Amino acid sequence: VCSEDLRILAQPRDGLTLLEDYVDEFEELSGAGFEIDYLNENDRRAKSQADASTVGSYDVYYVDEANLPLFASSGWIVPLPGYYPDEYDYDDFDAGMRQVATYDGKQWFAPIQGGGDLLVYRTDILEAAGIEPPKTWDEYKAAVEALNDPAAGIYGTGLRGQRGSGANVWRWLPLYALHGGKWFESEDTPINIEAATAATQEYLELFQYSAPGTQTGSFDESTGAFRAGKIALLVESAPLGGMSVDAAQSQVVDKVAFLAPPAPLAGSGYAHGFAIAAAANPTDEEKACAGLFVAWSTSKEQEARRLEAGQPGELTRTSTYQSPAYVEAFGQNLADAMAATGNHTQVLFWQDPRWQELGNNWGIKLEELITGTRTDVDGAVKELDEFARSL
Amino acid sequence: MRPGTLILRAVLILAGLVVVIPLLWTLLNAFKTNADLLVGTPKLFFTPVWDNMDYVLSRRSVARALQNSLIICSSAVVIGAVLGVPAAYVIARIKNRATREAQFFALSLRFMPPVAVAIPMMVIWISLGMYDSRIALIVTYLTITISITIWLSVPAFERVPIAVEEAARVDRLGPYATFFRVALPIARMQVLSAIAFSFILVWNEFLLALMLTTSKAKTLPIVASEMSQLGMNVPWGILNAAVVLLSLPPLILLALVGRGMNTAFSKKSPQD
Amino acid sequence: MATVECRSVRKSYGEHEVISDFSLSIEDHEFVVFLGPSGCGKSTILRMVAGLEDITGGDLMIGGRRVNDLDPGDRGIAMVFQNYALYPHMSVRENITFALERAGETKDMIARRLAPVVETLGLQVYLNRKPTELSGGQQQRVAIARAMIKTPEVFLFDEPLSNLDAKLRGHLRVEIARLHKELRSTSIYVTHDQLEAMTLADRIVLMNAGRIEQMGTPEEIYSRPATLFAAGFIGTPGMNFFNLVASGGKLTDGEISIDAPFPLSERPVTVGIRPGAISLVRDGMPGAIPAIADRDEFHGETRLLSLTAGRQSFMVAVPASVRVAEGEQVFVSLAPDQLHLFDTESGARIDA
Amino acid sequence: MATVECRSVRKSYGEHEVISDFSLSIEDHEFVVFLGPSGCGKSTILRMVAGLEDITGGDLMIGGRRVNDLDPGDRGIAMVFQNYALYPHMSVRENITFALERAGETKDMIARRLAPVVETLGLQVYLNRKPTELSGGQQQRVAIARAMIKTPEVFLFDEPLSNLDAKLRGHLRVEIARLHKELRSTSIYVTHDQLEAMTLADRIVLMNAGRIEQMGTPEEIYSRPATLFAAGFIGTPGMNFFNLVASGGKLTDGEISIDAPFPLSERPVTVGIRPGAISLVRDGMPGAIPAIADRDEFHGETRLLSLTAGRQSFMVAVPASVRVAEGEQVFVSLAPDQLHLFDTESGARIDA
Amino acid sequence: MNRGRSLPVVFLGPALVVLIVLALIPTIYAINISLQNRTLSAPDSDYVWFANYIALFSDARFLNALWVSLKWEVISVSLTMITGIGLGIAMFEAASPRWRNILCFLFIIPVLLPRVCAAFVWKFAVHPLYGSVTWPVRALTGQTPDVLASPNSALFTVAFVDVWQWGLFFAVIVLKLLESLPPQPIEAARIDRIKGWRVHRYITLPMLKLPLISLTLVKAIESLRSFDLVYVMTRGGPGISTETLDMYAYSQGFIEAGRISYASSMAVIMLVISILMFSTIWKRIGT
Ligand SMILES: Nc1ncnc2c1ncn2[C@@H]1O[C@H](COP(=O)(O)OP(=O)(O)OP(=O)(O)O)[C@@H](O)[C@H]1O
Ligand SMILES: Nc1ncnc2c1ncn2[C@@H]1O[C@H](COP(=O)(O)OP(=O)(O)OP(=O)(O)O)[C@@H](O)[C@H]1O
Ligand SMILES: [Mg+2]
Ligand SMILES: [Mg+2]
Repeated sequence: VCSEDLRILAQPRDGLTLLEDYVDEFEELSGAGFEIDYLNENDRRAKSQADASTVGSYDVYYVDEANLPLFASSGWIVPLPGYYPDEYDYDDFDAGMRQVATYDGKQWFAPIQGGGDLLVYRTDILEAAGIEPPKTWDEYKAAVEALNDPAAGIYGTGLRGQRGSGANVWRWLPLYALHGGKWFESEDTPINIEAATAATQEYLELFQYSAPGTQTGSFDESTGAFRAGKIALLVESAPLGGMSVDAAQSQVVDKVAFLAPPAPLAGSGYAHGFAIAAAANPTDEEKACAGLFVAWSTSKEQEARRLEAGQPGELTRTSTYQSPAYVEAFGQNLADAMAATGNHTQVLFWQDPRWQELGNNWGIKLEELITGTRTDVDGAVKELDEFARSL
Repeated sequence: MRPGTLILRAVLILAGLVVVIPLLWTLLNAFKTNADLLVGTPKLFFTPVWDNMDYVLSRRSVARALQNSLIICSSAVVIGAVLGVPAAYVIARIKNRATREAQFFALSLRFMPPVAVAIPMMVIWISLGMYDSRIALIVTYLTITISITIWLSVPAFERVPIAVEEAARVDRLGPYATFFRVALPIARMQVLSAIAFSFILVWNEFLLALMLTTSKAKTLPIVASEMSQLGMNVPWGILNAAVVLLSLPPLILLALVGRGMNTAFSKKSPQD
Repeated sequence: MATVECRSVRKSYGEHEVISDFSLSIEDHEFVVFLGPSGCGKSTILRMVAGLEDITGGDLMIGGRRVNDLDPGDRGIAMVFQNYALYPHMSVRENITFALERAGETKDMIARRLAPVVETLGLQVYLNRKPTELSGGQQQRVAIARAMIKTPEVFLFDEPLSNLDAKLRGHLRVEIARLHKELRSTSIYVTHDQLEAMTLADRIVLMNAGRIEQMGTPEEIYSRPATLFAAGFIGTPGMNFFNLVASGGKLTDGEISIDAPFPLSERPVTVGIRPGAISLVRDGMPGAIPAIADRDEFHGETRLLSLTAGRQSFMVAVPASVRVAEGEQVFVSLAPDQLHLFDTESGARIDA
Repeated sequence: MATVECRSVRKSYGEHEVISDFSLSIEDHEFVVFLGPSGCGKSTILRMVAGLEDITGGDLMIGGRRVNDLDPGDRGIAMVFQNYALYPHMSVRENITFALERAGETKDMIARRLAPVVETLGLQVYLNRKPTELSGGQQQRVAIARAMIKTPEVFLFDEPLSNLDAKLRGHLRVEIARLHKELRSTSIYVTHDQLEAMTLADRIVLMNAGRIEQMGTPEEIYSRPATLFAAGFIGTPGMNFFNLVASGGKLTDGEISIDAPFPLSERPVTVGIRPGAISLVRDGMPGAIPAIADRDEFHGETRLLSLTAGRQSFMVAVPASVRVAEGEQVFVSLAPDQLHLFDTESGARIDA
Repeated sequence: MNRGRSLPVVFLGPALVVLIVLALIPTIYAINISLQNRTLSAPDSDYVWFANYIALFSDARFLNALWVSLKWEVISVSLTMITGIGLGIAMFEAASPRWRNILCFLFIIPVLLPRVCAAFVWKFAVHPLYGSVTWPVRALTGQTPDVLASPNSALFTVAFVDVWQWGLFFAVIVLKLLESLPPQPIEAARIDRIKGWRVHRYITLPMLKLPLISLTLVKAIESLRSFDLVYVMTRGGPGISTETLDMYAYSQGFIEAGRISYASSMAVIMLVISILMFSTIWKRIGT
């Protein structure tokens, strides 16, 4: 199928490192090898944008929920159907992720990683305080407040403060949705001002109980704090689940349990995956080759290998979550939670090329509010509204 | 000893520690697991693991990037020196308006924000069909190496006594031979450190390398970017290992030209 | 043949003319010293001869050939610089042989020529040292060796001893004289130290403000200075000057009066006399001039008295054994044949 | 009271002892000159007196007070440095008044003290210039002005004239002498130029290798040098030395032989005689020594002949009018009363 | 006299030609882009002439970045110079030659580290939960200080790392400068009853005025490229309180919006301001 080695621009992941070990397998399958260049998330985004808009030197791009609309609408990538071999069973991917990979009614990438949110909590702390694992948002808030005990080095929760559509805004999105917020319901109402205000206030209130470092931190800081045993409970992206039961990464392995996000909070769906580049694959044949790579690299076999290698954060297929191997590796509790959380997952951000600009803009304001550089929530929301209108 | 001296010594020791401790700490951290790293009380004693180093060293990209970095930086530095050192000599020896302007022009190249240069350079190299080639990066880096070499070598040549060059002329040396046989050898230590400094600047260059390479010509700082993230995590252990790896070449360079580096910025001439 | 000839040589830096119309002819084997106060243009001329400085106008001939446009290396000269200008990155040996190597001499040849030079200057033990590891005097000898080995037709020295201390200066002065006696190369030597000039020169070219003030053997210049400037510049301690008026066979300022050595028309003259040509005499000697002693300086063999007679102050050299108290009155007499007369206005010497 | 007294002062740099057991007492108003070859420790002692160098052992008293541990600024001294050490970034006026300003003197006071100093040294027109815009001599005067304005009890000079040319050096030497006569401050002056030492000093301290070789007035040292070293060091041109053996009222080396000035036991002696104490005589004079002329140097008033007699080479100062051809044979006689005898081994003077 | 007249041209010519070509082309290109409305996502663009520049001056983030850049220049340059001069003098006064060598060697190391590395080293060191620098505070007070979270301390923390790299390096240079001074004026000052730090205040530093000014100039130029440091440590945050001009231009051009024309116009403004500022200073110290 392939005549030349494929070049892929990606973000470093254990799963991809593992994938590289099987380059021979792909070569046998397709007739060509592949080579992956890695950059960290921000550099990858900057680089892939610049590359796609100019040289087009990569056959496969790593795209994520945030830049899918931009890549798709700019014609930098091509939709999967037609180039994604049927035998790889696209529909087996987690429903939430598939939803994220959809733009303008088409499927654009095969997820490598993604999911919704999990409620992760410390069994020992909750037990000691006699608090039941929260099922609802109100219970959750009460638990956070009750368990916050800085003097003992335990903080109620962990949030993300760092600016960015994928950072602080990401954790704020479920609250916005909770208060009924939507993006661009019509031309005149780009955002729901009341919902945004309420969500922001609630987010800021919760931040009182958030561990230090998270005010300017993101996923890494809050989950790090949790894994270091500083946090009682939090709602975070699903990969935290697997990480927190990995002894190499966590100090609280035996003291954690998992639940779906407390109702009626929605999980903030996200997904990263491989998409076929348009510029570097002008012919159908080349597109087919790239498509084969996308499919092969996200296949069930690869998932099984990842699972075996203990990489729970990079599983994307429902069949995997339900497999006995998964339960054996991570316990029934996490398997159940993962299965349950899919129903909560939604696309909460604005699926549009301008989302990043909008999200980042809001991220800055949100960060200013969190760090106390500014205090006027109303003003900030109004500015967001104005900015959204200007887009 | 006067109390003032004691205080000054304390300050100096403190400053020395501020250099040493973070570096040793980083070295130490390169051998810790994340679990040993992410603890409230920093651990001095732990079971060292080679995993981080192994991860860094076993990456295919690291070996290639190391090779690229070495080739690209040394080429840019060598060409920059070949062009810049003679130019600095002329600027140092012939004092007129033109050379003064040339000197300032060389300095002013440092004003160009890399953000502004990146896109044009990208387009130029694409249209020349040389995008993602070592040559493209070498040529781009020439602005940095030439201008820094000129800037720091001018004082080195100014310190060569004119009389020695005149003696050389009396010894039948033409201007070229005077430069190569007399001026350059006399100023060599300081010129070397100027060149070393330009090496360090390009060795650490990030933005242009990010924009002008994809894989073939990728340099080490780009690989460091790769290692500053793994999944959704910052892999601190690996990152520390990468810092150690990336810092080694400049430190080796320091050890090699340390003496010259010391004198590069002093004003003493070799004949004082 | 290694004569050096300057024919109306001129030098300007931009607008500023430093040397104007300088003519001088130096014979083969001659040792010429350029002497003059700082800034008078000595180095400039030397550097023009060497080819280190462009010649603005006129002709420079070396060995009868016009060399105005020749490179320094092609003029058959060797130069010893004021601060040695050794190559700091080369060993003493390399410093000395560098020019020969450049000229493509064989190793053998170089070794053969190096030996006597090193021997003459006593540099054997230093051959492998770097210049920074030598004392000033040793460095100077290396500089001379470097010039010597080229067996140049013309040797140029630009104040080669001025950076050394008095003792060493005296020592190397003798050495340079000896060397010239051996090698007999035409030499031009620039200095502002008159003792160097007098002891070394076959001929002194006394310069002032870019012009030649007087030219001649040391004795000529010392005993018959052509101008007031020359008279004042040469001799330590310096010549005494009296501004007097010639009238009726006498030279007088109203208070003191001396016999004119030869008939003079009535006009202001400056009379010069060296401190050694004045002697203390007993009161009553005819022509004795009364003077008050201000101060005396012990110089070893002699003692230098500062005296005041009327409006004139002057110095007298007396044997060290003579003691004069401060404020004491003494009588002096001037040796009439040792009077130098100059026209006060033009400064020119007046002869009988 | 501003006497200076060193009591067994010692100074070591690490292991290396530079000054050992140096004792000297300087009276009020005295002008003492430290004279000695380079590296003998002159500067070191001066700097210990100034407080710029720690004292390793012994006591230093200024005005009767032990000052070993006093800061330089508190010792009531002022110092003039070899290369002036002016503050290059300050104008001449600021250079001179800086110390007073920092000491918190009023503007008025400073102006009043500045005026006479500036007047004395003739610095009025330069007050607003920077040091780099002055000639060496002018800079030196500023350095002296800076010291003077502090009206110190002790003036220290470290080779203040050595960077100047001969003419200027002579001029400033006189000026310093005049100044000392006016101010009468106790002064210590370091130099290796014997002319400076002889003309300025009330008392010369002749040093060698960290010890005092001889101490006395210039005349004493010149006419009765206590050691071989002192004899050789003082006097230009230097003393001639003959290594002879005393035997039977004669001093001889087998080829030449002179009468001993006083009876001596048989032993090797070194005879010193100054070039001026040797005279050319006609052949046949009793005691005349035949010698061959090697070379002569014209020195103005005199001419210095290098002669060789048997194994001995020596210099003779003759009047400039005497001409001797190279290689000519001459006869010399030594003035017996001007012979200096030294024990060849110990170098100590032998007196009758 | 005739041999080698060509040297100035042969030596200076190629370097200048290469530099001019390499500098001019991107600059002209950048100016050209800045007059258009190019974005990365749209292939077409039109000339909008000065619209980008006009827009800049009503862009609060740009004005903020301008202000932050100015603050950054002042803080980083002055702290670097103070540290450099202070430690330089301290070494001069209180360290033996042996110690001077050791300290000089140490003080040069930080500037050799890639800025990204230096940033990571310190970012981790001041981490509120795991940092080694913050640990004593944690251990003693139980507080978890997050210096990168507050606008003021964030800028100063980044500046600290900058000073760690450059200030220590400058200390070495200042020491070398001090050592190259003639000792006599300092001794003369001691005799003039000037003691301690006043010697430096009144004598040595004024004597070193010119080299110190040119050091300041060099630092000011290097401070313009604070991008890597800010990028790693704060990404311009918290809020936009450490977002310098080049950081903002990079975000606009590549991270957030891909508005390369807009970013280019910012870069052009930076270029113009710095050339104007530095050439006046350069002319000033040249005379
Ligand atoms: N490059 C130059 N530009 C302008 N004027 C110069 C230059 N070089 C020398 N001069 C001037 O030419 C004159 C003669 O200088 P020169 O160096 O020949 O003097 P000198 O007699 O050697 O003095 P010294 O004894 O101080 O060395 C001086 O007035 C000097 O100012
Ligand atoms: N800082 C030092 N460390 C070690 N030895 C020193 C130091 N300073 C001076 N000396 C030694 O002390 C001795 C005396 O030095 P000093 O400077 O007093 O000599 P000097 O008589 O002033 O000579 P000169 O006439 O050359 O100035 C010399 O042998 C010198 O090498
Ligand atoms: Mg000269
Ligand atoms: Mg001395």
